[in-house]
Amino acid sequence: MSDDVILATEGLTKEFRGFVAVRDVSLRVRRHTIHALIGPNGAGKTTCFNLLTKFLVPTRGSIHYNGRDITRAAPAQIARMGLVRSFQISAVFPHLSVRENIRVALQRKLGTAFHFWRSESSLDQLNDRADQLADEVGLSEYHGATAGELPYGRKRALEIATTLALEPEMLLLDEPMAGLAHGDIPRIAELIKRVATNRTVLMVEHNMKVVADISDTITVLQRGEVLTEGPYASVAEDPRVKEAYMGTGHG
Amino acid sequence: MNKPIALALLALLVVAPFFVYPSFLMTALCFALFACAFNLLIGYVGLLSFGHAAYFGGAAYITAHVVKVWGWTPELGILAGVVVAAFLGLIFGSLAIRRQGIYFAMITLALSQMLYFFAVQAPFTHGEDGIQAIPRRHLFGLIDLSDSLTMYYFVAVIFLIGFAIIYRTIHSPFGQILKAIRENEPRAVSLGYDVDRFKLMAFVLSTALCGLAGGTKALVSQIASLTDVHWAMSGEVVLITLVGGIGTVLGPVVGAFIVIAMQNYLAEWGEWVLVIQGVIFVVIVMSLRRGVVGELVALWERRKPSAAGAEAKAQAAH
Amino acid sequence: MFELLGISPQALFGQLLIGLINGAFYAMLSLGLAVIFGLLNVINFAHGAQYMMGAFVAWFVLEYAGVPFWGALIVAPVAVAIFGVILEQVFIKRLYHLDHLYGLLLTFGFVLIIEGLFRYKFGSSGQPYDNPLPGGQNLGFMFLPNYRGFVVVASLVVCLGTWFMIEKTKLGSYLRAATENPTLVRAFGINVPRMVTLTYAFGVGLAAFAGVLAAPIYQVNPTMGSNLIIIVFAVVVIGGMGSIMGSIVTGFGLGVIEGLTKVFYPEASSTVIFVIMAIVLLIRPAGLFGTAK
Amino acid sequence: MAEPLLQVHGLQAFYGESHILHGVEFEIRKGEVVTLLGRNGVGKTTTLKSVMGIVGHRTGSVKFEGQETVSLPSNRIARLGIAFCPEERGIFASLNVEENLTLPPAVKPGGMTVGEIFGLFPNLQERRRSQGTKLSGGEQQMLAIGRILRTGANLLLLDEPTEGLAPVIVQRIGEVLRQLKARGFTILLVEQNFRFAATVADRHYVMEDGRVIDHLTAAEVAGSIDKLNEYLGV
Amino acid sequence: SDDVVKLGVMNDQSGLYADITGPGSVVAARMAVEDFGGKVLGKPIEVVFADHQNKPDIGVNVARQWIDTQQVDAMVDVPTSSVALAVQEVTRQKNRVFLMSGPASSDLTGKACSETGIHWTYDTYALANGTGKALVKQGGDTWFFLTSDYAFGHALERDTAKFVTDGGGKVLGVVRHPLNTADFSSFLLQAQASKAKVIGLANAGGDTINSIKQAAEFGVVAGGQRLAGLLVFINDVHALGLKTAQGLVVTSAFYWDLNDDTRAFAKRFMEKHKGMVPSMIQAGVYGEVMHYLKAVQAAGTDEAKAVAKKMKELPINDFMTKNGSIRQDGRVIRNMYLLQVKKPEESKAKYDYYKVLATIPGNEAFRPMAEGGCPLVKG
Ligand SMILES: Nc1ncnc2c1ncn2[C@@H]1O[C@H](COP(=O)(O)OP(=O)(O)OP(=O)(O)O)[C@@H](O)[C@H]1O
Ligand SMILES: Nc1ncnc2c1ncn2[C@@H]1O[C@H](COP(=O)(O)OP(=O)(O)OP(=O)(O)O)[C@@H](O)[C@H]1O
Ligand SMILES: [Mg+2]
Ligand SMILES: [Mg+2]
Repeated sequence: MSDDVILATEGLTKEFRGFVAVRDVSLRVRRHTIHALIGPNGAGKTTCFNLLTKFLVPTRGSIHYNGRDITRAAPAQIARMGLVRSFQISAVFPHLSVRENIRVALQRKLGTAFHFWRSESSLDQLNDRADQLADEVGLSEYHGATAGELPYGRKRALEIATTLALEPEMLLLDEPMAGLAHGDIPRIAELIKRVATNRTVLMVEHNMKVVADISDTITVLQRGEVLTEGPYASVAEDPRVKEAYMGTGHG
Repeated sequence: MNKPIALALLALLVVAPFFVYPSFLMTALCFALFACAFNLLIGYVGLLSFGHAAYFGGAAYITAHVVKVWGWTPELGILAGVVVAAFLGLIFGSLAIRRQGIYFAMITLALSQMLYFFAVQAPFTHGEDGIQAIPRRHLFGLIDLSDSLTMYYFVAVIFLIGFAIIYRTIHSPFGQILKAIRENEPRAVSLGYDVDRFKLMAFVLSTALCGLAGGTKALVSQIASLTDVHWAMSGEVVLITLVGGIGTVLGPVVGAFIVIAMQNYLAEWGEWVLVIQGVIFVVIVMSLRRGVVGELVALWERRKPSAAGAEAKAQAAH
Repeated sequence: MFELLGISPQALFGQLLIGLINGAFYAMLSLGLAVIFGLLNVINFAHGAQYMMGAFVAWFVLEYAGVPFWGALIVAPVAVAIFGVILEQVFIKRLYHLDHLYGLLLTFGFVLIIEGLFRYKFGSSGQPYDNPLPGGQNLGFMFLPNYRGFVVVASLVVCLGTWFMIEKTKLGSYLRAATENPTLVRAFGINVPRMVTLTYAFGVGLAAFAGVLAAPIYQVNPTMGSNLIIIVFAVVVIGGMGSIMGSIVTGFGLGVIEGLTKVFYPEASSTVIFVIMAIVLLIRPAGLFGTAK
Repeated sequence: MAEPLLQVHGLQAFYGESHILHGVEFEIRKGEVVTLLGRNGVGKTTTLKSVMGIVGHRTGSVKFEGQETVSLPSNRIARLGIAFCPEERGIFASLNVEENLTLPPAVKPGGMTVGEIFGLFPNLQERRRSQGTKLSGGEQQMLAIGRILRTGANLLLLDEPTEGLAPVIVQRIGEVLRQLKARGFTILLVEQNFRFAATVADRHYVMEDGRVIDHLTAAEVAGSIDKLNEYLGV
Repeated sequence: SDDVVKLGVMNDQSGLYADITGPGSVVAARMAVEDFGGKVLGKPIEVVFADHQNKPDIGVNVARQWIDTQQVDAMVDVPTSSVALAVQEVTRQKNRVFLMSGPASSDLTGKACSETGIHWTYDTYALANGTGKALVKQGGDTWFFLTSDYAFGHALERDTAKFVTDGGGKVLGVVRHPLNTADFSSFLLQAQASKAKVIGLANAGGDTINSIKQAAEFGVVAGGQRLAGLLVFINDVHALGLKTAQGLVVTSAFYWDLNDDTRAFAKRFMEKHKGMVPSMIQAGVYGEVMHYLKAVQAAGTDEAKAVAKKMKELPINDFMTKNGSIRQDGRVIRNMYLLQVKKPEESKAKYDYYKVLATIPGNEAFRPMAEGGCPLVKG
């Protein structure tokens, strides 16, 4: 089971006017694992990420998701296929309440999104599920709060809750810990670990502690190419990784 | 909008023609509906269309033509107007929604100018003359609309229908998504919503309702002319909405009555009407951005908390 | 001699030249709009009105102060620019923190006021303005009025000058940076507010300059601006707000295209630009030179 | 003991309605590296912005080299010799890397040369011609820091400079800061990454709800880790 | 109807035609009322006015409100054919007299004629006829038309072309320009290329002025071609300046400097109206109001049909119309004049702009009633 691959790329390459940001990357993300993408700045992580989430079109190579070729699919399309991304800067609907935020995501499954003749109250059926999700990410006391006014860390949590509402098979997280205060980091890390039990997570992250704690597999990129891949222990020991990424006195 | 207010307004609508010159009321109602439709777009999707005259005037021409030349009954005539306006909206909309904010405004403006020039040249619109002396005929072939009181109630009903549609749209699942899109578009995309389709849908809804207003207006004033498709008309609907209050349910209606009344009573002032309208634009944009209704609501909200709180606010203000 | 749809090559050449001349006005106006929009994020709806004011000032100073055209070419833009500074300081400035659309609405209000007042004062049948460069050159394929020739040259100079200033100088990079993030640029020690004011003044001055150039050709008339401005909007959309060069090239280009339509299918000459706009939007939503935002 | 370069006293700051800083107090002496620590949203960034004069509205006293700046516009403040590197980096899309680097005008002599800066951040040299925002997150961060080293300002306000940087680069930044310190620059640093902060700073101020609630010297840090974790909510 | 006789002067108070109609027409109407004695059948005479901004919809609204709420007895002037056609419908519906001086369209006494509608001053047919026929007679036998591309322009072009060809002339080409075109250079280039002797301007207002102005710029007249403005007023010539307008040939019902009567009227008018010369339309307003009042007096009522009938019986004689008459279809018959704009050096005094090329007798100037297709005219 643990060996079946949910997301696979073949010779993925992205060039920007001659400059190769990602070169010939072949990833294998196994189902129900947390897969971290690390590497020095400018290694091509975000680009890679954007290729997977269709915010960029690859110059060469292919992407397969659950065996289906999604190389040319549109962002909204893959989202509907259960492959959902989170944003580097927290992405919530600031003037909606926490509950409404989550409902927006839940609503899609109702299939009434285009029903302008139907009453709003037809959405109340979603409230319980929404609150439940909010509780899951530790927003129990914030159900009614306006998203914009939440502290940064909470926004992150809300964003993840909203993402979960889509019941995605796979989550793509770009630097989920970026800008989080020390206090919040363990909570969010914990959260990610929890949601990953029956899902797959691919994340870009610089915080080595987090990466060490929660990721099953780590792929190290450098200058757009895969430097090495494996569990934290082995990767961390790799001298090239030390030299290129972690530097001395780390790990 | 709470019940008592709604009922009061309804009552007002019923008795009004016995106190006010009906043609004025009818015109005002048409523009009120026009503005509400426009407000659906700017107030709830955050798209400022500067070319809504195209759908209003376009429908006016169509209704005028089918009723006058083809002898259709009024309700069918208006329906034709609505359909054409919606169709126009579909075409123009699918072009315009590719861009946001100011670009959107300019594109809609330019597209509507295209229609304007078409109207100037197309034979069936009779260029400068416009389509004149449009008969009102019999509603469903039965009720004679040439009597101005009957016509008034016909217009009132149409207005209510349009208004109801808009109100419901705002408070529907669809409306929720629109809100979300306005708040954070990329996020909406990443949640799997094809935002362009939602915007287009809203756009077409809005234009269709403009068509409803335009078609009705053609029968009210019994003339469809270039004024209805000219960009100044697009500006006027913006003004109306701005005066009443963008994003408020009743704002456009109030705005319409204010602006139309102004135009009626300042008519002989000629170009001063423009100047005054301009001044109103400036004043509202500078200091009353919420519009009449918006400001009233805000006042109301401020009253609600305890008098002490209100005082404190007053203090803070000084 | 071979003929193209009944037009001799010579005639065609003449028409191209004419188109270029009209393009000059589109270019200057859309350029001003682009510069203002760039830094202030305000679509200056009053641009047409300010173009009209330029023409009127020129007429006015000639009528009442005997200032000739060449003087007006300086005086009018400066005068209108000063007017622009006042508008910016008193009104526009207060809207920067708001949605751009308010800027559009405000300036739209200005149009109504300015046009209304000018109509009231001067009526709309227009004022005569004598051609400062009468006569012309017989180019064989056409008779080119000296003045029209001058217009093309003058506007080319102005346009390219502006382009150079913005794309190639330090001041330009301040402008471009402030366009994106004024607060930060200011925090680097640059007096952004003044820069903004001057930019608006410059853009407005550009419009007025175009107005002065227009005075001898078209009659000086309160509505001369609003008839033009919407076409200029279309030009800007086609060119793509992004680039200065975009607005220049598009301006001249569309002038030519419009000119040709006037020959082959005159009825469409007023719509052709909007048709092109629609097509461009279909293919390149961000405009020909624009960078998608 | 050098005289204070920056004295902040009773600093209050507002974003429109919302009151963010409630009387912040701290001071920095010439040549010091000082950090502001604290959870998200306590007002660290706002403090920097208020010093720079780019918050909505502020009151209290901010003295730089003895001169009161609280009533000055930010461009004047910058000219006094204060430079700011924002949290969100603020790289300009319409300028290429080099233009970005040379944008801020030199306000005082003694700034680094473009060459030196490229020396510090080789990535930038490679990509000097490409559009500023096309850089990777980290590269942008480097650019944002490098940019203000040119101006010769003697007080640098750095908001989370190591954010999103690979450990190696973080170390490099650490070295840079030490070099700058050696060159006599004074640095006010906002950091989430306490491990990093500890390696470079002389003193730390801890913030909570728009106030400075504690102050530690580098020496005291070791002894009060628990208290710090408490503050930072670990 | 009620105890005042109310005249509603509706025209363009601020727009393109404000100078040739506008306040001046109101002045003319008031002069007429004054000269008549201010009272008719013992009832006071009142003049109200409004601005229709050249928009038919506004015109209709004003007309309706005037009649519904102010009991106006007669509409006066109403320039721009589009508005006049719309108002004609209202006055027909509500049975009011319609005294047209401003509008041009000959349809007003043709397809759209009305029992109570009097078309006083001029019409497109007369203009086309005068200019077209006369110029061909004078050797201008090859034409090129600059036509404003909408109903009015087409009509003007069609009518004129007819006279040109009837007179043995030839139409070498036509270019249709959109309404409100700013730049005519490319059209003028085509006109020049056509080598036609006469360039007919089948357009109005700003379009006419711009085309004339730019024609001068491109040396059209200097190049030996002639410009024929089909709808040009003395105020336009004033706005253009003689240097630009010289040589232009126009047809008009009135010129202030024709004879002592016209000069006398012009003098009085200018005193009352900021020293502006009366246009033919303003002069016409005076005449039609005066004639209307006479008719009311004679008919002993202000009921529209009766008054209109009376107006058609009484002969017209005033400073501008010598023994003119009103036809059954509402068309006023009077002499028209073919005028040419003087060269700057020929002009002695202010407003000394025209020399008279020919006088066109009324019976030739206007369209024969039979051809108009007015329903009121029974074989
Ligand atoms: N749109 C673009 N055009 C040109 N070059 C680009 C573009 N986007 C990224 N690059 C370049 O590609 C390389 C990889 O960028 P990317 O953002 O993927 O790096 P990263 O691994 O995310 O680094 P970081 O950890 O700093 O975010 C960088 O050198 C960057 O300059
Ligand atoms: N532009 C703004 N308008 C209104 N409130 C704001 C604005 N910027 C920040 N705030 C609020 O001010 C408070 C302090 O923000 P600030 O960015 O200074 O915190 P911080 O300590 O820098 O947090 P972080 O570690 O996330 O940078 C927060 O509650 C934040 O929500
Ligand atoms: Mg990245
Ligand atoms: Mg911060």
